[in-house]
Order: sequence, then structure tokens, then C-alpha cells
Amino acid sequence: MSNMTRNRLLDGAFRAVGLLATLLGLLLLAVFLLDILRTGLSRLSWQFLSALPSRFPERAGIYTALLGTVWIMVLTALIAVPVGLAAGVYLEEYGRKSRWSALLEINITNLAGVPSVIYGLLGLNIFVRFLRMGSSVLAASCTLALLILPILIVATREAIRAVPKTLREASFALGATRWQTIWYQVLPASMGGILTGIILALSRAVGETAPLLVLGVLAYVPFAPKSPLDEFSALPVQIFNWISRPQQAFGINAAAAIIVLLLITFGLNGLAIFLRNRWRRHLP
Amino acid sequence: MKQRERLIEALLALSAGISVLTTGGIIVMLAVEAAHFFRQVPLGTFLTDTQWTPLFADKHFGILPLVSGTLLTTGVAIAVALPLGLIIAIYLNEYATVGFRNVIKPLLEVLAAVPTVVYGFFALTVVTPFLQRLIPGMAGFNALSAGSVMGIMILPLVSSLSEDALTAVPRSLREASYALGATRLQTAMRVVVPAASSGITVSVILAISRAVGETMIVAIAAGQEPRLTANPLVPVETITTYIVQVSSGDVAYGTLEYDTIFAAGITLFVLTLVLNNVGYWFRQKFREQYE
Amino acid sequence: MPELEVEHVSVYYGTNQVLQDISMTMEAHTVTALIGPSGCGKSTFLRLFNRMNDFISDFRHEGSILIQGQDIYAPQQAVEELRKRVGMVFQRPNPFPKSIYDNVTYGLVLQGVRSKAVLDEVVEKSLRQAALWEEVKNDLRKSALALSGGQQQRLCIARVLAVEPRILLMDEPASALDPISTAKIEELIYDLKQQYTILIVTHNMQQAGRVSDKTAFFNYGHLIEYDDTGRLFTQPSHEQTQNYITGRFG
Amino acid sequence: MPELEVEHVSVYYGTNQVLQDISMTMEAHTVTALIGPSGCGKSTFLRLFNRMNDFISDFRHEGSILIQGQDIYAPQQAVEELRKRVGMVFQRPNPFPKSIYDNVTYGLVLQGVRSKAVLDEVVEKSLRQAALWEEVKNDLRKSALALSGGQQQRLCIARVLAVEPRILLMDEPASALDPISTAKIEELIYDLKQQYTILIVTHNMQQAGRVSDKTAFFNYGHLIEYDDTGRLFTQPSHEQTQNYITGRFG
Amino acid sequence: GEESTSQKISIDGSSTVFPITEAVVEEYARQHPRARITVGVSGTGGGFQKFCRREIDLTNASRPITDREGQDCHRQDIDYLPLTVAFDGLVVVVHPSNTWVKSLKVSELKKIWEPAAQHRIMRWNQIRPEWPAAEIHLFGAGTASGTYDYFTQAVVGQRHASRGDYTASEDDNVLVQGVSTDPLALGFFGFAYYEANQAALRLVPIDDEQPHNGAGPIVPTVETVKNNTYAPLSRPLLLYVSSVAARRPEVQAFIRFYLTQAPDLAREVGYIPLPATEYRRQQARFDEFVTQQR
Ligand SMILES: Nc1ncnc2c1ncn2[C@@H]1O[C@H](COP(=O)(O)OP(=O)(O)OP(=O)(O)O)[C@@H](O)[C@H]1O
Ligand SMILES: Nc1ncnc2c1ncn2[C@@H]1O[C@H](COP(=O)(O)OP(=O)(O)OP(=O)(O)O)[C@@H](O)[C@H]1O
Ligand SMILES: [Mg+2]
Ligand SMILES: [Mg+2]
Ligand SMILES: O=P([O-])([O-])[O-]
Repeated sequence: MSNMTRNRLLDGAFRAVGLLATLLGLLLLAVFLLDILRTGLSRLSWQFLSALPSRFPERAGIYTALLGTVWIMVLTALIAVPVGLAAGVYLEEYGRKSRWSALLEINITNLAGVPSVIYGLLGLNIFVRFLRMGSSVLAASCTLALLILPILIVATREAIRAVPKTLREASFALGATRWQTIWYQVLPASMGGILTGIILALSRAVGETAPLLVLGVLAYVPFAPKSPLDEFSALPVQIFNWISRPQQAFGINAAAAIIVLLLITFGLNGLAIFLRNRWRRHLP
Repeated sequence: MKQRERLIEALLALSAGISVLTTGGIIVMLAVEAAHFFRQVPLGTFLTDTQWTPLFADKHFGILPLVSGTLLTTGVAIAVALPLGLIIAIYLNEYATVGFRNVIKPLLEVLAAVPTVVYGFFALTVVTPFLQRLIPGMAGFNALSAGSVMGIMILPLVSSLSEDALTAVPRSLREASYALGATRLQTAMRVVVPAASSGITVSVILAISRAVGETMIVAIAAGQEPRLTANPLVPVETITTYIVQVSSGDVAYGTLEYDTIFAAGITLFVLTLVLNNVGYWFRQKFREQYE
Repeated sequence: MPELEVEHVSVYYGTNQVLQDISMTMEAHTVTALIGPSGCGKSTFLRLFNRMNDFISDFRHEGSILIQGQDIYAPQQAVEELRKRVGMVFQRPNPFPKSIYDNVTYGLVLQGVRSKAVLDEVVEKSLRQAALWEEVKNDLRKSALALSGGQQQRLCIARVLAVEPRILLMDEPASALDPISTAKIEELIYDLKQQYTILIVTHNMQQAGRVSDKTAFFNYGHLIEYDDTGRLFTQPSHEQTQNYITGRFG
Repeated sequence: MPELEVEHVSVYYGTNQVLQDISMTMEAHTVTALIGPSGCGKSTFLRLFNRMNDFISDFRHEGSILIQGQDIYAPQQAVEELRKRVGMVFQRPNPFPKSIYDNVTYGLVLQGVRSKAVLDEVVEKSLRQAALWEEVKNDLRKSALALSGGQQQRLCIARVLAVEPRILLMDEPASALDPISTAKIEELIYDLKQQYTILIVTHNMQQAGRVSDKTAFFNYGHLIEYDDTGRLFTQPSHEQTQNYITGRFG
Repeated sequence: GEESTSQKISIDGSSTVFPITEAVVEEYARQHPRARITVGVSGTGGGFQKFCRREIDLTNASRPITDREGQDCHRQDIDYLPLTVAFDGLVVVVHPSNTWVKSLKVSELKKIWEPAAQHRIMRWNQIRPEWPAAEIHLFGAGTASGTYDYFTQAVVGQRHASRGDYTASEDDNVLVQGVSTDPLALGFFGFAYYEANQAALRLVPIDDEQPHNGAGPIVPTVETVKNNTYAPLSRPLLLYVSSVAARRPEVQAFIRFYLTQAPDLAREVGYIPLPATEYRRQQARFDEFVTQQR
């Protein structure tokens, strides 16, 4: 067999293997989603969404957990978005090549890699204990806000960086100050990317479980929070709670709740992709 | 005008400062609490004792069993994610059409968007029973099942970041290779992958760091028994699981037992810190190469 | 008094010196062409006049640059003020992703002008000056990105004219355009010369010949030759210039 | 039989037609220069001959291209085989991030050649042909990236020569180089003509004049004029050509 | 502060007692939709800690408060009243496919669980030579749980003394899952969790080698737990009320509800209720405690 034929054969073989590997990844995802759908879909109903938790699996619902999750999402966004945006703008537009900005840079890279349980410990010590918030919506939101802050900052920076330098130059050359340039040109042009980042970060926050467990979010909360200082449950905590019950029927509940959680995260991700594509067309 | 600009800059800088405060907060908190711990348990013992039984009568404070549990699950995850992720990255970058890649890549990234508690459920209810049929005698909680599911979770991290690294290799190098009569596979293996090696390394390091810090999958499916073993078929406990177990179990606050979670926490923090910085360093190196 | 004076200017990026002790003066209402091979420092030189190099973190310069006798790098010089007096047009058209109208009014809006009447007037005047009014007068609310490359570039010129600068800097303003648009821009430059002092970087020697009164040839950061355009192209006094304009390198 | 024949070739990227019904033939051991304004399709045309356009997903062509009478787009044509016969040198030097030695031997190693003696010999021969041997013979293990731009480009030429092609495609091979390197490359082209058929894209008309036997002028995807280089530059038969070579556009 | 806690009742503590309290709260909330009652699971020890820090109003306990914990409470000016709400038996279980274990003696349990067993008793045949040489995988209550305290006291003879190399969780569900998925497992936890998962587990009869208290291995059942022949592994389950909470009418209403519902609900979730008269006596004790607080 000539070398050329051999090389072409190997090439073809790898093409097949590569396609298989790629499809395998997707296949696993499909198996996994189908399994959850198969297990949980029948349990999904209005009653399931609107019922309070219960010791009877067939009577139990996710009303409080769902509302808890919505509370967390909103509050986390309110806390994290302004800070993350401002920090991202600062680092990208003001950060000069100094030791301080190098420190910020490395700091954010590291923060993004800190495991979420550690954020849980931080929240437990600072918000729950030191600031006496207890295991409240507020404490959890503050903790999750810190957790997604690096994601927001990085997303903001990337979106801003994608704004062509020529746009900034044009603005400066017309006598704009730095902030005017940011406000009139950079932010509008990067809004798509920033929004995408915000939504992805929130979808991350919605699914976080470990920090909430460390904060001591409760096992049984039969009411929806009314204020940020109320105790609460959240979807992932409820799911974890049900998963760890050995009765089959709670496993079905867990699967049904997972479907709801996945709808939320996938919905958010889909929205993010939609926005990204929409905005991409707007850039020069 | 000048003043307004200054004020705005100060406000923005303050926001950026919060991220530094967070890091500072984490470090101070872990250091202070772990200091209590290390006042009573010598660092040497902590690092070399092979048993971890701080909550029991016969107390041992050796972190090794937790570290080994963590490394074991991480090892399994990487063993799944690395080959698969790399093949996918090469395939998508060198073989697949742009259309196919644009559809597949976000789909694969969905794997990383799934909340980890959901993966835990999957590991426990699907993967473990499946593996038990193949490997009789495998325990219900084990590192293999948790690790492989974690591997699926970090798969897109490896495949996407590696793919980005491959994409960053200048097209001119590929063209040079093709123009000399190379096939795609030859071009990929001899030119593109070597040129992207530091980027690929970054992706793997980040994936390891992610696996080391992952909590819910292992807490649900790997077990809660600190055990110094390399056997992936028996229950183990990871550092993260221990932290969740103890902090939500609410051991008496302020006691030595309680401080163990900060000793474990600081170990975890240092592990991921080292990994992230090695990754960061590699990435800088990689950037310099092509920018 | 000359409009622009450059005295012993050297420029460094970090340790890399990219302009070497340049001195020259330019009179009001003249067009000066800057030519030279890629990387010789033409853009860097041009951007000294509106201090756009300030954004480059390791940029450093020596010597002084005076506009109407005033040192533009003096500490009390507000850089935003300077940039209103010294307009700039870039190599690639870079309209804002906004409407045509908003593009032209941007500079005035920055200064706080809000009166619709004033803005309307300025838009018409500037677009007329930039020879674009007839083509877009019915579509002022259309996105600037929908214009052709040549129209975009004229819009960018109109945008600059709207803030009424004294001096215009142009960095290869026609190099990304087709022949017809190029011709239009060249015509425009000729008209604008009546009111403005213009510096233009170009890699097209024929263009330099057509539009400029004086030409400066740069090589490796040195100002090799600076003379009336006609003379520089027909009887250059340096061999390097000769080699360059006959296409031996670059 | 002519070395290269192009018959009624049109090329499309998606719905965008970038080459319009081109026909021409090239003889062996000639240098043909391709000139024309940016975007007119010179690179696209050049890359037809080693099928490098195949990588562009929405590339499509009509008409036929023959090398020594054989259709290179025929189904049974192994594209790797073709590319060994038709070497290519790119605009920017693109050495692999490997040693000089490994760069030159790359093409042979792909074909499975492992013998050190053979490789050593080819390395010396190719580097000599590319006029680089004397400069690097003591540093063959050094990284190719440590060479200067001009040396890198000659290394890329040596790398191509090592696989012994018949035809050489060069896409603005000197445009990123300094005058001295440019002169070296031009000399090299002159020498290589003895053994190879060469197609060279250049934006430098003086360069086209110096190195080529024939010149083809493209504009907007059309082959406007194709003639002996001397005649095309001194008495072009089309006004477009005239305008272009006198720098009226481009 | 006072303001917000007065509208809520927070309960925490034992995971063993949790199912009863959860059931009571669920029923109570059904009848009082405005009630805001939360129930956490921190284990008996964790519960007492929060209880004595005034973080919660009631705490579930599967063992009595210790002197030390009592002092903590008194230091915070908290008095408390334990109410017995049901009985529980600790069960020892193995995987259903386990064919060799027919019963265990308390002395054998001790051999398995005592501190000295750590890293030494690792295989089934070390307990009885005729059993297989396979690894033994142990699952048991976590150290913050009352179950653990009780088991170590009853089996090892000393509170809080056991080996540490086993899967220890405050969450009994983890234990049930561990044992039910692992053929080499042996575990112990509360009776209720066995009842809910009978199919997945096999109960091991326990012989306390004290013939006067029922001879031979005894299977835990409602009867054997209630009459205490399933010794030493049966015990009372408790609910502690703090003196501060007892003053609040909504807490009083809740406790009244708890004690009237406990007989049914305890049964329903797998525990053994007290005799009816006993619940009335608990109510009387509580009423008296409330009057003392005025
Ligand atoms: N931001 C920068 N940082 C460091 N060096 C720079 C920077 N910008 C330009 N240079 C260097 O300064 C030198 C002059 O660059 P400049 O852009 O002024 O050249 P030019 O004559 O305008 O070239 P061209 O015709 O390609 O636009 C070059 O060597 C370039 O590499
Ligand atoms: N990959 C591609 N996909 C779509 N269109 C392309 C692609 N590459 C080039 N084109 C278009 O094809 C036309 C011809 O391009 P080509 O690169 O052949 O021009 P050129 O004459 O080599 O220009 P230059 O002098 O700038 O290198 C241009 O209009 C270009 O925009
Ligand atoms: Mg320039
Ligand atoms: Mg080209
Ligand atoms: O949760 P416990 O009942 O074992 O304390």
C-alpha cells in the first residue's frame, strides 16, 4: 500500500471516529434528557407547580421552590449586574497597564475558578453569620452575586473588546471624553454581548446548589418568601432533597422538578444565543 | 467635565475593587479559621496522616483520604473528557463543515449549562445501575460513576476551549501544510495540534480545576466515606463533599470539628488556585505566541 | 505664523523609536501629503496632531508641536478641546452604528447642543460640504451602515466638518475605496483646502501628486525629504526618495 | 502542449461571482505575473491551480483547468498528489514553529521518507536553491521563527522546492519584506524559472515588470488583458489597464 | 429580631424526628394557610446548638439533651421542655442479595463499630469466619445525629465512640441509598427509613444475649419496640420547646396540634406512637410549662 493511500485511509478513519465522538457527546445528552423526560414528564402538572412541599410524593409540589428561585434570580441580578458591568467597563476602558490592573486581571481569573462551595463558606461566614442575615433570600443572593461576578465581568469585557477600535477612535477624534465615548458608543454597541453574558451568568446562578446547601437553606419551607429576609427553598435544593430520598416516587418528583429547572436554564441559554445572534448583525 | 469624569472613574474602580475584596474575603476567612485548626493540628500531621476521622472518638486529621477521593473522581472525569474532547475539537475544527460546527458546538455547550445537581441525579439513577450491571460488586456510591458523569459535564470545556485554541492557529500554517500535500489528519497532528498545545493544555487544566471543585455530582453519587484508595468502585469522599456534609450537618460552631471544613476549604482553594494560575500562565504564553 | 510647527519631534513606543527628530512647518490652507513605505511612521506622525497616540500606553514623545503657536502637549491643553479643532478621517470608513443624522450631529451633541433647528442646519451644511447631501437627504434616519463604502467615508468627513475644525488629518482616506469614490474624495479634498489645513497620508503616489501642495517622504522614522509636491516627484534630492517613488521598494 | 490551460473558468463564492469566464494558457518555464486592484480575484485565480479554494465551503467553479493536459478537478485526481506537483508560496512567510531542518523536510516526511541521508541531502539542496544555505547551514536545528522575515520567506520557498514541484504559485511573496529581501526574492524567481513554471501575484507594478515574462491584468473578476510584460506596460490595449498602471486607481 | 420571628415558627434538629414533624407541619399548614413554619435537618446536636443560640423555636431530638448543651441554653437564659412524641427502633440492615447474615449479636456489632475496628475489621469473615472474605462497606448515622449518639452508647457502651472509616451521614436517605445499592453493605439508621424502603433492604435481627429480655435474635417490629424486647436499639423521640417560644400563642396552638396528630402521623411515617393517655400527659406537661413562663 502506498504511503499516499495509507494517509488517505487514516484520514478517512479519523473522520469517522471524530464524527462518532461528537455524536457520542450529543447522544449522552439525549439519553440523559430522554431519561429525565421519561421519568418526570408524567408528574408535571399545574398541581405540581402550585402545590406546597409534602411528605406524600404525589401531593408534593414545587411552588415554594420555584418562587424561591425566582426571588434569588431577581435579587442576584439586581446586586451583581451593576457591579459586574461597572467593573468590566473599568477594566477594559480605564485599566492602564499598571501593577494594579495586572492584579485585578489575575484576581478575576482566579475568582472565576474558585469552587462554588468556597463561595458558600464565604457567604456563611459573612452574610449568614457576621451580617446576621440568616439563611435568607438576601444572604443567598449576595453569595450567588459574588459567585457570578467574575462571569459578568469577563462577559462585559469580551463584549466591550469586540467593539471595533475604530468606533472609539472616531468618537475620541470628535472631542468626546472617555465616559462620553463609553456611554454613547461602546455600551450601545456591546449591549448584545453584555446582555448575553448577564443571562448566562443568571442561568448559572439558578442552577447552583452547593453554596445554598452550605448556607443552610432549609429542607422544608411550606411558604413563598415575602421579603428578602425571609427563609426560602430553591429548585436545586428541592431537587437535591428529593434525590436523596430513597422512595421511587420522590425520584419521579425530582425528575419533574429537573424538567422545570432545565426549562429555565435552557430557556435562558436559548435567549442568550438568540440575543447574541440578533446583536451580531448590528455590529459594523 | 473633568470632575464628572473623575467621579465616574472612581465609581467604576470601586466596583472593580469589589472583586478584589471578594478574593481578600475568601483568603482572610479561610486563613483565620484554618489558623484555629492548625493551632491544634500540626501541618505535618494534616498532610501526612492517612486517616480523616475528625468527627469521631479516635480523631485523625489527615487530609490525604479527601485529597485522594478528589483526585480519583477528577482522574476518572479527565480520562473521559480528555480523549473525547480532543477528538471532538479536532474533528470540529479540521473536518466538520462550518455549518455543522456552528450547530454542534452550542449543542455540546449545553452539556456545561446543565445544573450539576441534575448530573448527580443522572449518575445515581442511570449511570450507577448501568455500570453495576457491567461490574458486579460495584458499590452504589463510587468514584467511577460520579467521575464519568463529571467527565461528560466538563467535556464541552475541553472540546470548546481546545477548539478555540485550534482555531487560533493561524490559517497560514494550515495552508502551508496543505500546500505541501498533507492530508487533514497529517496537518492536524503535525502542525495544528502542536502549535495549539499550550491552548489545549489550558483547557485541560481548567477542566481539572473544575472537576476538583465540583460538588453536587460527587456529593450525590460518590459517597461520603473518606478513604485512601485508588479503587474507583468503592465509596470515597471528596473535599467538596466533606464541606457540604459538615456545614449543612451543622457541627458545633467554633469547635475544632467545625474548623476542619476550613482546613479542607483552604486545601481545596490552594489546589484550584495553583491549577488556575498554571492555566493562566499557559494562556499568557499562548497569547504571546500568536498575538 | 505657520499653522503647524513641528520641532525636533521624536516618538517612542516603549524602547522602540519610531520617529527620529522631525522638524517641519505647514502653512494654513495647504494640503500636505505624507508618503513612505509601510511602518515608516506616517500614521504615528499624523496622530501626533490630535494626540490620538496618547491612548497607546507606552507612547512617549520629545520635542514640541505647535498649532498657531500654541503647544498642544502643554499641561493646560484640554485634549477634547484640541480634537474639536483638529478633525480626523480614518483609513477605513468608521461610521457609528446609528442613523446618518446622528452620525453628523454626534460631535455637537457631545458639546451639549440639543436644539433641533441648529442640528438640522448643521447636518445639511456638513453633508453638502462633504458632497453627500443630494444622495442621502431623503434618508437621514437610515442607518449609516447601509451606505456604500465611499458614501460612508464622505459621511465620516461630514461628521468631522460638523464640529468646525481648523485642521483635517486624513490617514489613507481612499485606500479602501473603489476608483469612482476615490475620485470623489480627491475632489472633495481640493474643495476643502479653501477653509482647512489638510494633512493626508497616502500610499498612492499618483494620489499624492494629484491632491497635495507639499509632500513629505518618511523612511524608517526619518523625514527624508519635504518639498513642493511637483519638485519632490520630478527631481527628488535623495536617492531613497527616488527609489521609493519609482517603486523599487515599499 | 502548454503547461497550464484555463478554459472558460468562472468562480463563485456562494452567489457572488468573483471570476468571470477566464481563459488563458501558460507555457512551461515562464513567469506569469497577475496584477490588478485589491479584491479583483488574483488570489482566487492563483489558488485554483493547487485547489486551495476547495477549503472554502461555498466555493464553486465552472470551466476546466488542465496541467499538462490533465484536468486537475477530475474526480480521480488525488488532491494531495496535485499539491506536491504545484507548490505555493504565500504573502506572509509562514514557517512552521519547528526547526529549519524540520520545515524543509516536512513535505517528505509526510510522504513517509525517514532516511536521514536522503533528508539531509534534500535539505542542503533545497536551501541552496533558495539561496539560504550559507546563512543557516550551521543552525539547522534552530527554530525557523528566529529567522528574519526575508529569510523566513526563502525558507518557505526551500520547503516547497524540497518536494520537487513542477509549478510554483506565489501570492505577493515579497510584499511583507524590506527592499533588500525583496531584491533577493526577485533574483531567486529569475533563477528558478529555469526549472519551474511560475505564477506570481504582485501589487507592485515595477516588480511585475522586473520578474515576469507575461502579465495578466484582472479587474472586477475579468481578465482584462494578458500579454507580454513589456508590451502590456508600455502599450496596453485597454483603457482600464492604462488607468491602473499609471496609478489612477487601486 | 423579635418582630419577624414572632410570626414564624422555626424548627430544626434530628433527622430521625424530621418525618413526623414534617408531616405535622404539613397538616397544620393545610389548616392554617397563613402559618409560616420551616423545618431544617441539622441533626440532634446541631439542632440543640441553634436552639440554645435562640435561632430556632423548637428542635427535634432523638436523644435527651446533654448537661453541656443544657448549660449552653441556661447561659442564654433559655429554659426548655422535652416532649416525647413517639418511639423509634434503630435497625441494622444489609442488601437484599446478602445471603450470609442471618442475625447479629450485640457483641458482634460492637466488634464492627468500636473505635478499635478502624482500618482493622474490613472483611465479612473477620466477624464470623464462615462469612465471605469480601470487603464490608459500612453505612451509619453521622456524628451530629442523635441516632449516632444513641447507637454508640447502646452498642459500644460509650457515647460518641466508634470507628470513623464508614459512610457517615446525618441524612438517613443517603444511608438507605448506600445500603440498597451495595451488596457488601451493612448499615444502621432509624426504623422509619426502613419502613419506607422495605423492598430495597433486608432487616437483621439483633440478639442482645440477655434471655430475660426475649431470647435469641429479635426482629424490630411495632410490638418489640414498644415492649422494649428489641433491646438495646429502641428509644423515645423528642421535641424540645424553648421557654421563649412557649409564650407565643401560635407555638402553643402548634404544639397542641402536634400532640393530637402525633398518634396517627407517627404511625403513618413509620414510627411507633405512644399510648393515647401518654399524649394527654405530654399536653398537660406543656400547659404547665406555659403557665410557668408567665
Ligand atoms: N501601538 C503601537 N505600539 C507599538 N508600536 C507601534 C504601535 N503602532 C505602530 N507601531 C510601530 O511604529 C512604527 C510606525 O508605525 P505607523 O503605523 O506609524 O506606520 P505607517 O507608516 O503608518 O505604516 P502603514 O503604511 O502600514 O500604515 C511601526 O514599526 C509599527 O510597528
Ligand atoms: N473565503 C471567501 N469567501 C467569500 N468571498 C471571498 C473569499 N475570499 C475572497 N472573497 C472575495 O472574492 C473576491 C476576490 O478575492 P481575492 O482574494 O481573490 O482578491 P485579490 O485580488 O487577491 O485581492 P488582494 O489584492 O486584496 O489580495 C473579493 O471580492 C473577496 O471579497
Ligand atoms: Mg498607517
Ligand atoms: Mg490576494
Ligand atoms: O438526626 P438524628 O435523629 O440522628 O439526630
